[in-house]
Amino acid sequence: MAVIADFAVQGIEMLLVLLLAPLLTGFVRKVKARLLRRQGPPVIQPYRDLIRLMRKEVVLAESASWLFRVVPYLIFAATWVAASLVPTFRTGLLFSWSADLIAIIALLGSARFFLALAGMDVGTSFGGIGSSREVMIASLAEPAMMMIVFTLALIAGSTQLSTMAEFMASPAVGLRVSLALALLALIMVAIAENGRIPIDNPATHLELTMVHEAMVLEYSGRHLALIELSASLKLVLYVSLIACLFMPWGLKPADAGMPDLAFGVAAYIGKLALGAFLLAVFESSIAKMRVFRVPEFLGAALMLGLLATLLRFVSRSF
Amino acid sequence: MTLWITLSCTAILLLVAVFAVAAGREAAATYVVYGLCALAALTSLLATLQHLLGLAPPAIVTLPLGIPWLGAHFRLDALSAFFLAVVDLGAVTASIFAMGYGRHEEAPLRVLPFFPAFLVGMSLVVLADDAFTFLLSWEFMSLTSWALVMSHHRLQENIRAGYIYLVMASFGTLMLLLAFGLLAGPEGHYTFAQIRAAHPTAGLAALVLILALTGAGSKAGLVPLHVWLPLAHPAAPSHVSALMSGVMTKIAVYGFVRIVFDLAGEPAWWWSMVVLAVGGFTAVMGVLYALMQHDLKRLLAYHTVENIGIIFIGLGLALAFKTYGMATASALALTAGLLHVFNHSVFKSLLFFGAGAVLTATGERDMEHLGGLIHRMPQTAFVFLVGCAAISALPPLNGFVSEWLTFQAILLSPQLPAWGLKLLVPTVGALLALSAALAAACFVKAFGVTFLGRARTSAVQCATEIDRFSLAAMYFFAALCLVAGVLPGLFIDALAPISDALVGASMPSQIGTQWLSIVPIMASRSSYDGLLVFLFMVLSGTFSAFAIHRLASDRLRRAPAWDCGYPDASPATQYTAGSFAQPIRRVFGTVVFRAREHVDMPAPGSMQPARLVVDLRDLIWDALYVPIALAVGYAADRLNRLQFLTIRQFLSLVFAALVILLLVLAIWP
Amino acid sequence: MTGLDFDVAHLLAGMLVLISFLELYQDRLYALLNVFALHALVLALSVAWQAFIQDAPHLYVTAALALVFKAVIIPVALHRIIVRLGIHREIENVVGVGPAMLTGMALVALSMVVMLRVTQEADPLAREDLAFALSVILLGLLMMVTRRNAVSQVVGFMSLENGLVLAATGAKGMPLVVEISVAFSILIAFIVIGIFLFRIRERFDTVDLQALDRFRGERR
Amino acid sequence: MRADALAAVLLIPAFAAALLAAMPGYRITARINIAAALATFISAVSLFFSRPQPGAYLLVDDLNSTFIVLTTFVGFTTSVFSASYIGHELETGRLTPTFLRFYHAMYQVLMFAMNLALVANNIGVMWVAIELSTLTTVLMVGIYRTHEALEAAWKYFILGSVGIALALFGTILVYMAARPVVGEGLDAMVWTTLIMRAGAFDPALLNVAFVFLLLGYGTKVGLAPLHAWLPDAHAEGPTPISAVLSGLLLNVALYALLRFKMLLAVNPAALAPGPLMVTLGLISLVFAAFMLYRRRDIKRLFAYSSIEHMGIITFAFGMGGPLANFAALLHMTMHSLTKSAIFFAVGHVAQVKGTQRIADMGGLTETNPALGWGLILGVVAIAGMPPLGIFTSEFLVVSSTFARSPGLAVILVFGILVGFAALFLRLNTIAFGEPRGSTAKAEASYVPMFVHFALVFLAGIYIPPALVAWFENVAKLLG
Repeated sequence: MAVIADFAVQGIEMLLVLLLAPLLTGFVRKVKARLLRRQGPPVIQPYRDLIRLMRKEVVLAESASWLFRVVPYLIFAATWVAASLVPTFRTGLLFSWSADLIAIIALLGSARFFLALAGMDVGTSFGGIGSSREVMIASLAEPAMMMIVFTLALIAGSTQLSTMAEFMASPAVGLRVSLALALLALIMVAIAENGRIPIDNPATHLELTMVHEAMVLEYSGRHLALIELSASLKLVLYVSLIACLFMPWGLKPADAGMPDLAFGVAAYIGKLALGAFLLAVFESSIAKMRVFRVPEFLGAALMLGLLATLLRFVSRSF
Repeated sequence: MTLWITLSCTAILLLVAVFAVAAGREAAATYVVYGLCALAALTSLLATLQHLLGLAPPAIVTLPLGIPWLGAHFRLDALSAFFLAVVDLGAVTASIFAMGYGRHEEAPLRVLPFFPAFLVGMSLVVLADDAFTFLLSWEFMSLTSWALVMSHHRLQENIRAGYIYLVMASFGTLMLLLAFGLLAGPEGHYTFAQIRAAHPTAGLAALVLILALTGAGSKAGLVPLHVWLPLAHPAAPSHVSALMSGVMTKIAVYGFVRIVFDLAGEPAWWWSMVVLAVGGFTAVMGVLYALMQHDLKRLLAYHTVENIGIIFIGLGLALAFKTYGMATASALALTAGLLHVFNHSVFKSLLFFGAGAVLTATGERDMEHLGGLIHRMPQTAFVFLVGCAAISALPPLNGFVSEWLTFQAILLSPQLPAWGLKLLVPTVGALLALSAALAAACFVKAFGVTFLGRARTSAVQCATEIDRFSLAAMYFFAALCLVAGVLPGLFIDALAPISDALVGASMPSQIGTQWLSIVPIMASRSSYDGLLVFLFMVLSGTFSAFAIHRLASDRLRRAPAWDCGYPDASPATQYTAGSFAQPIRRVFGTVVFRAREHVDMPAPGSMQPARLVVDLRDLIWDALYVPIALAVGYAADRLNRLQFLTIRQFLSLVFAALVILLLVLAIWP
Repeated sequence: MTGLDFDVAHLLAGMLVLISFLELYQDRLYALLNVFALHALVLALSVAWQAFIQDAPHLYVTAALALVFKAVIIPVALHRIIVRLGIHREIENVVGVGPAMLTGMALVALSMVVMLRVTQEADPLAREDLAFALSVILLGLLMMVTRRNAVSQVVGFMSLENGLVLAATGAKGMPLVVEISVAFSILIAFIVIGIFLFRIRERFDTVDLQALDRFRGERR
Repeated sequence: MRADALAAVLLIPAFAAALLAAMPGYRITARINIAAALATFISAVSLFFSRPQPGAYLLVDDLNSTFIVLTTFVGFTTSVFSASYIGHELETGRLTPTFLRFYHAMYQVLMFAMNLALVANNIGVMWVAIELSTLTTVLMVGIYRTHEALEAAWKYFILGSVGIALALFGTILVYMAARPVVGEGLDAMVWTTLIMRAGAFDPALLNVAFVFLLLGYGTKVGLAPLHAWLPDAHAEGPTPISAVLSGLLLNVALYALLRFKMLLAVNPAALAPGPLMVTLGLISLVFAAFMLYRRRDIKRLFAYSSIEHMGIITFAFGMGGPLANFAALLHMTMHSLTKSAIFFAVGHVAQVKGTQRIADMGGLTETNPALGWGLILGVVAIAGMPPLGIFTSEFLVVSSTFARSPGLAVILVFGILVGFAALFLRLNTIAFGEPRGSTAKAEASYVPMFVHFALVFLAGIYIPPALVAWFENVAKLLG
């Protein structure tokens, strides 16, 4: 019985992130538009786009191989699994032990791996540009992320997200320098990973600046839909990751009852909204940087992460 | 009993080598020789596995060979059984691969006899139980592999590769010889049993560690002793490259483990720091070198260097924990390292097989001349992709598991009392993460440029799929990558006796855990379930595909590439390996390789194309090896003048010697 | 033995050393050959004396050998060669006579030191004798080293052998095998040198070793 | 019967020499040469089974029994090789029949001299024998009568006879040292008596004696800086002689040196000969190793490698101790087998390519596979790689040394490594790459070469117990 309930919760959680993802993207767009004094598309516009794309036929380049057609599903699967393993409104999910934070990062890594391959598959110069820039960014962002994980794991004594979240909620945490550094680094990494300004601009097709868009340039129809969906899933994942690690309030334990869970969901949605808002504000307040300044940005993140890891030993909270 | 079986297998292999000398010219020889190799290796593999999984006690055999009063001692314990299994697994698959691949060999007599001998050398190193037998097999291994490297001797670069390889190999052997000299003492207690019994002093043990690190490291390819590796591995025929990269470097790891963990006595506090630092440095340097490479096989060879670094990080951690008596943590780190030994041997061999297939199909090793092979050789492309994903440590494949375990071990570092280690280990962790990310980048490049995109040369357009034997070998290893990725628990449990023997503890048994997940310490701390992740991905992928095709559209139309509206450009406009690596080269290369790019533009109106020239410098080579070569040359020139003296001058040399000796006598107390 | 025996033996041995110095001093080939003949003569005398005081008759043979071969035949033959090959008469030294002499002194001192370290049990005659013999040997070597001309080098070698004979005869009761071998060796040495001079004459105009050295080992 | 075997070892070569000197005709003389060498070898082997009592002049004991058999064996194989080699020389006209007759006679004289030096129980006789061997080899080195040959022979002759003279002086000194103890006359030169009484000898005199013997016989061993004659003599003489020189004569000289080292080892008051030998050995090793790099002539290359190995052996004997001594003895045996085999190969290579310049050879494994791989095998063996005998000895030397005096071992390893690199640098040019020079097929018998390699390989895997027992006894005596 309990198992079935757990299954149910896990399923709800998966569906929740899946459904919320386009909404979040749309919300960010909306807020940005408003900040720019524009009307902007409605919040549910991404849903419409996705459905439209799904319905369209796929126009496949002649030089595309089977890999090109498999990749969207792979990316979607990997991202979705990763996203569904992050505690959103409740810790101790049924399958949370099946992969810890490192594994989640690795899952995202494999998604990126195949996306970059897809970018090179058709054999156009744009795809190449996108892939090479993407892997360059990743090669710095992933270690930075790893350092953040180290910091948190060393503090929480675990890489298991549920355990970490519970620990972060407990008073044992206190206020630490390394945590602050880690948060800063995490935000920087999140921005880079999701291809937001100032690293990349999701809404441009300007060859000199684009990274992600250049990779998916040849995609169309349902493939493109899946890729867009996984992109917004990724955004949700990162926001909820930051949420569950640094704003663990309202995160319900495994044995919580229905009303608690409902409250938890509400809190979670609130956090998402807050994150999206902050993101929008941040994005519309700064300009995109040149591609070759990105390494400095991410190098800074990496250094921050390493610093956080090392400072962890000196910054005890009690 | 098992030991007898394995020994007789090596004897059979020796006979096969002799047979190959005799009958190498016949056409069928290739099949016969490699077939026999596969059979012998398979027998030995089964026997070894039965010994390893059956938790059999160590078996000992002494033959009246070698040094007369010593005899040749052989011992099969858990450690050697594991490495022997790695050797035999590689041997079986390589032999099967070669049954197809070897037919393209133009001078089979230069390969066939040495291949079985090479296998013999590797197996005997693992089985040896006294210093003499160990070094004899070790050097024999180097010798035979050198002969294999020289098999395509008409290319001057291969000769150079073989030369550097052999010199470095004998350097390593001499270092190990010195180490064993120390351990054996002046009376020459050469058997490992005696060495274990004798407890060396701290200073002695320290010297042994350094010698073992240089000796085994030069064979394993630790930076800066790696220079021979990227030259020699590509030069050999691909199935041999696979063995050298996938297996022989592991033999070097075995040597290091055997000496440092088993023979050299109690580790001192700084040992682990040295090993960790070297390992981290090696990992990052290896992958950076690889990123700058356009030669497919050389790129793979540099990745061997990287992975050896990762393995040594694991060993260093194990050493650190062992020093402070944290047995379980040490067991975790050691298991991580050894598991990576196995994993790397699998996917690196697989990748070299793939490279060999590409080489036979197109005759090209330079990626800049390849591209679009996924259309011509889809199956090779698939297995190669699996290998790339595995070596890039992507879940749910095996490479990820060992790296994950290593990370888990790193996360135990705060429990270490020593502050130096507390700070060093996370830094090494950062290096590990960096190298992992860069490796992924590098294999996007390798696979993307080689197999994806459009064909860059005509050589690719007429490429055809490789033969069945080769494909079988590659599929087998690809499957193994997946199995070891989704069911790591089985492999971890198999390694338990080793860590029990070496560090006095082992990881908790992984078989009992729910859903076959692996739990290094405790479930609340960290756990990973490759099987479940795999199932999840398969399910959600198929589910989404099914749903979309059903509910939405599954229509599809072929059309020219969009490419932002530019009409179809020539394949030359694709991103090349060089251009792909450019961003990373700008980030790291300017420091590490003094990378400089300069464009020389033709004069206005002239027709020749503008060129982008990138020059990289191998600082390690320039700083370390060039000076040595120059010094030797200088000394040789100076001394060579003595060849051209007159008789009278020679006489005066004799005269001087006499007078000096008499003076010595005169002033002798 | 009586003091007289000892003194005479000592005197002769000393004279040998002195004559070696004379050889070092010479700068004309003919004169060198004469001095060498004298060297051999004194050697013969000392050997004879040894034979007398040890009343070992077989040593007279050695003395005779030394007298005939070294004091007469070899100098004459070398004279012939010089004339036949028309070798220019004066000797090119590598180092000047002065330094050569000084080095010689040092060598004699060295040999004295080395030999006198020998404990007193060994009978004094033998000791002194060996000391002188050693100095003669060293001087002979010095001569070979400091002379460029083949003939003078051969002479140097001969005087070295003289030193050996001196030592051998000084060794009381040493079996005949040694003298024979010494004489034998001198003979062979001379013959072979003769052959070589002859062969060399076929090909070169001079016996100056530098002509040989021109075709040294590795052609470069 | 007993004494006969020993006598045969000496008399067969002597009579054969006289016979060959008298006989014309190439084929028949070559056959007789082989037959005589074979007979000598057989009678030497019979010494294994019945060892005669040591007499006043002759002696067979643990130390020399092995070397006698080794010498006669290599002498036999070399005569087989020389038969095919000299035939080619006649065709090319480098040798005339008269000189050939002379050559064969001299070959047997050389055999006689070396056997005599080995079995001599009298240090005077030993000296005579070694001098005889010197003179014969001088004549054979000069046999081609080219500028270079004459010069090499001349150089060899001068340096050799000076060395001989020094050795004689040393011998006299030993007698002088022995006389007060043993008494006048023959006994004071009989080695077996000397070794028994040596404890009471005057140490100072022994020291001086050893210095002279070290330099005298050391010249023949080819230790730097006394080595000058060796490379040229090897390079310019006929190749069989190079093989015998490297494989046997150096050993014989070293053997003589060992006898006297044993004398000093018995006498506690005498200075330990170890340091002297270690120094000379290391100098020779490192020097020769560096000299290998600039060699253009293949025979000179391997001549220098002989110097290198003599250095290693001398070093090992200098280190002393059961392990090092055993290793050194083993190394002597292995080196003479390997090096002579290498010279067999080199001789054929030089005949095939018509030159000795390394630069003019190339791709040998392509043009003459058997020859090329034979040469590779030889270099691999001489470079001390398993599973060949020299690896065993080098293993023992290095490992036993490092535990005792690391500094020396480091120099040793350095020298070995430098020499190793040099040898393979040259081997690459000779054996691999695009074929260069003439690609004629060699009509030659590879049997001697591969027989040697088989033995060396066997010794790398398994050493017969009898040999071990002898070597261990000797190692004890050597201290």
